[in-house]
Amino acid sequence: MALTKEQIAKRIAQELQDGFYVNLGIGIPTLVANYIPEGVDVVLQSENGLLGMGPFPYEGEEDPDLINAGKQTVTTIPGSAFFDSAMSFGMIRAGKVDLTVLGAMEVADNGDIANWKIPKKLVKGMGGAMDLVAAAKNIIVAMQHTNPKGESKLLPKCTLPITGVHCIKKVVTDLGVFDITPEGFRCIEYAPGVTVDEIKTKTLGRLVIADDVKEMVV
Amino acid sequence: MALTKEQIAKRIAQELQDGFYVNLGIGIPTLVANYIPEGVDVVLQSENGLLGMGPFPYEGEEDPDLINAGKQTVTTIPGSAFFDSAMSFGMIRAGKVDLTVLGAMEVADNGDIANWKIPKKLVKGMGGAMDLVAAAKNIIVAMQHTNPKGESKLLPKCTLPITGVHCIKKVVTDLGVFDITPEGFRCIEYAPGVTVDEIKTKTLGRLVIADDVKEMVV
Amino acid sequence: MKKVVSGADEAIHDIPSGATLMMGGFGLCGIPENCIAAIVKKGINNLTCISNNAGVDDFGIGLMLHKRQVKKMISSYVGENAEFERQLLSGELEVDLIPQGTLATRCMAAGYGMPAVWLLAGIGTEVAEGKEIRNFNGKEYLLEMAFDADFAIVKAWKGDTQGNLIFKGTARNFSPLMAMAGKVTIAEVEHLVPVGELDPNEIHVPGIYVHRIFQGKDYEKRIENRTVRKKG
Amino acid sequence: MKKVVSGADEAIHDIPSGATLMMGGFGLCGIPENCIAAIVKKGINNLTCISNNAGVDDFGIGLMLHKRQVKKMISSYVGENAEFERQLLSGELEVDLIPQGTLATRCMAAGYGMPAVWLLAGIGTEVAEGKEIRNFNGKEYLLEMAFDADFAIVKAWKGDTQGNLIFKGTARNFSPLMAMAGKVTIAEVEHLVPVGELDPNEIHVPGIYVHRIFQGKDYEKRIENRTVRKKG
Repeated sequence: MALTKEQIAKRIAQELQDGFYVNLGIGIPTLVANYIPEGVDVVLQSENGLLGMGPFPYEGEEDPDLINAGKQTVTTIPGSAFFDSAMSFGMIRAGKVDLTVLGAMEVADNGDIANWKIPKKLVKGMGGAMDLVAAAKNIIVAMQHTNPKGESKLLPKCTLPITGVHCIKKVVTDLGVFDITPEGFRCIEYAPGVTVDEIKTKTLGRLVIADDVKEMVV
Repeated sequence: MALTKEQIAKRIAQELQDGFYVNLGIGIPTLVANYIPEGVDVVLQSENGLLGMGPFPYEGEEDPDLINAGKQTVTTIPGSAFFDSAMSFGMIRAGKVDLTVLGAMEVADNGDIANWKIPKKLVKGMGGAMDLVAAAKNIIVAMQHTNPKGESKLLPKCTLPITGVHCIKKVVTDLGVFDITPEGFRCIEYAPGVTVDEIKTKTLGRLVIADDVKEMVV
Repeated sequence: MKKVVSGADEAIHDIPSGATLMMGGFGLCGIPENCIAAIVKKGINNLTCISNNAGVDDFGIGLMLHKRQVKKMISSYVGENAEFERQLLSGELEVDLIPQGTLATRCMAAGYGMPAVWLLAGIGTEVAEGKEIRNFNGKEYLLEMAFDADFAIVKAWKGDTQGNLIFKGTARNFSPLMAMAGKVTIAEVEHLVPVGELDPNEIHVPGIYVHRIFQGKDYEKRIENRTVRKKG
Repeated sequence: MKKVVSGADEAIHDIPSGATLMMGGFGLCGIPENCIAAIVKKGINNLTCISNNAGVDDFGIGLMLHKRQVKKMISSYVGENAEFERQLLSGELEVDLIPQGTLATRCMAAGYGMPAVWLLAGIGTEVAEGKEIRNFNGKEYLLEMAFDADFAIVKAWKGDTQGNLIFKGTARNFSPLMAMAGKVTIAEVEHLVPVGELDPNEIHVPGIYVHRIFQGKDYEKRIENRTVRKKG
């Protein structure tokens, strides 16, 4: 069985290490915050100017002056700090954020990512995505393995306008976990109930199966 | 009679306009703060990170965390703000400071200034002087007309290593007030008791006497 | 030091049609509501707006778009606005989409007197087209120019009569950077206080950068994406 | 998040001889007294110090100079120090004098991930020698490189266990910029408080930039140039 969005988020949460500063993008990445392992202390960065983002507020406690980069109302945890957008992207650019988790439309087997534009349809803009992928030292993509038409999103080359080059380190999809290596996507885990053959069928980019590939624990 | 240092400062204070943000250098420029005309509201900037510098503290009220760029203990006035050194020079560079008053060793008739280094003697460093002269939109030099040997400090060309090029707009010395113009130093005022001939004798750079030259009022 | 003006109408009275405006805010958070209303009322047009977002259909810069006052938007994300989409597709509106950090840093550069900055974002993408690229220490950077805005318009939480500003929460975002970058900077504040009331250690934008300031009123502070959890 | 260390000795324990250090402070104002004492005690040498000033003979970085721990000073003004002068004239000490705003901005560039900046200061002077010059909008600018420091050592007024820092008065100066620029940043603070005690709107340096923090002690806070007026 392919993973649910929540399970993808849960698997990515296993990558978190104590002391990490983490930026979570919109969509599945946002859910990662719900699965931070016990005993692991991470600080969430929101690129609109907040370190120490907490959970969504209780109903009636929303503060219009306190939102995340997805414009959702949020809260802060003790030890948080606010700053302007230049400092926010400054710390991203300077490599101070340990891990960035982003959604994607396409990922190429060389680590390129496309997640901001579909030509001919309306362009909404790249927001902070191009800054994040250009500068973050460790980027994991969280996405479905295939698009709604069933086509692979793990490609030999992005077909959509790219957001950044050679920047993705790891991809977690509903089918498995893939490191980006010089040989292409290296499958190190498959989802429970998913076969390596299914992954091979649904992956268009170069794919290698790790010798010690194993079933994902989520 | 040539002006005293206090009189030079007092004359420069006449250049202050209501609402000016002003940076005063070390030496005679510092004295300008004592002669701000009645009804003229200026804010003093100190490039170590303070807007709204007040007078020296009363004895016993010195705060080691509150100094000016000359490392003197100072106070703040209501409405002051502290900031870091990058923002401080940022506002200088962006032309937000209306007037800068500096001392000088030499000024050339094209507006070059030398005030940071005497070769073969110890070099103490330029501090913020190079930033100020490169960026300030309106710079007045306050200095003695001649050096201790009696040699003119208003020159056709600086002989010392320069601090900045084509940047000085006006010079106030113990002998007079001089605008820097394409024709060189333009004497617009002479000190009480000083003759235009004395100024001519003691000025090595190109000098023109304004048609409406008049005695300084201090 | 006569920076305090009576309100938004006076603050924006001399903004001409065709001006370039920086407008603070992220989404609908921290936007200068009073000034936007006054600009809509004044009816100037052909404006170029540098703002991270373009508001929603009936709030924020969306109100200016609705009146067709905007010729060009320079933003990082504009995806919340049907009227925007219509004008863009019909060719009535130009849009220059740039990465969010680049937008912020090009504002900062202007306020810090830096003519241009070297930035990573967009290398290898269409954003890099036509731009100078240089390798520093093994990484490629784009040369991005400082913005040049006639007016910066921001909303702060607190301000004093000298123009010192303090922002609250994530309503800070681009506003301090823009306040420092404008040739003329206009600040509307939720709380206008006498000089001396703000702690000089806590100022986000020193008054030297602010030319006009006024006590704002009737803030709606609309929430774009209300997200809550249940108690218990 | 285990950033709190026992004191200066632990904070600086792994600084090797030959390291490049940024050290906050302007004159003697806001200098990291505890760390300087620990570095003197540890006896490492061949250090490169990026610091606006070099202390005085018997205080601040002057103490490190006295022990001949410094190979090179990168400063804007060093004129308060006879031992400094002696070592410079004898060739024991290298010194790189750069304009103060350039020093500050090269620190900021490092903390903001910008490899280089275009700055006005020094155009037409010996500071410009060998540097790239470019004309933007009719003015000439020098290309100045971001600093690359192994350690940044600063003193803050207040800090929390997460590393968030707040500075007081003009003791702020270069310290926030350096704190953001160091590969490893060490902060000594006058008041170390639990997380949650500092207002998140008032933080000057967010904890993400700070790797080690400790409660400082026995601050002398020497005044370099005591200037007072008489009462009455």
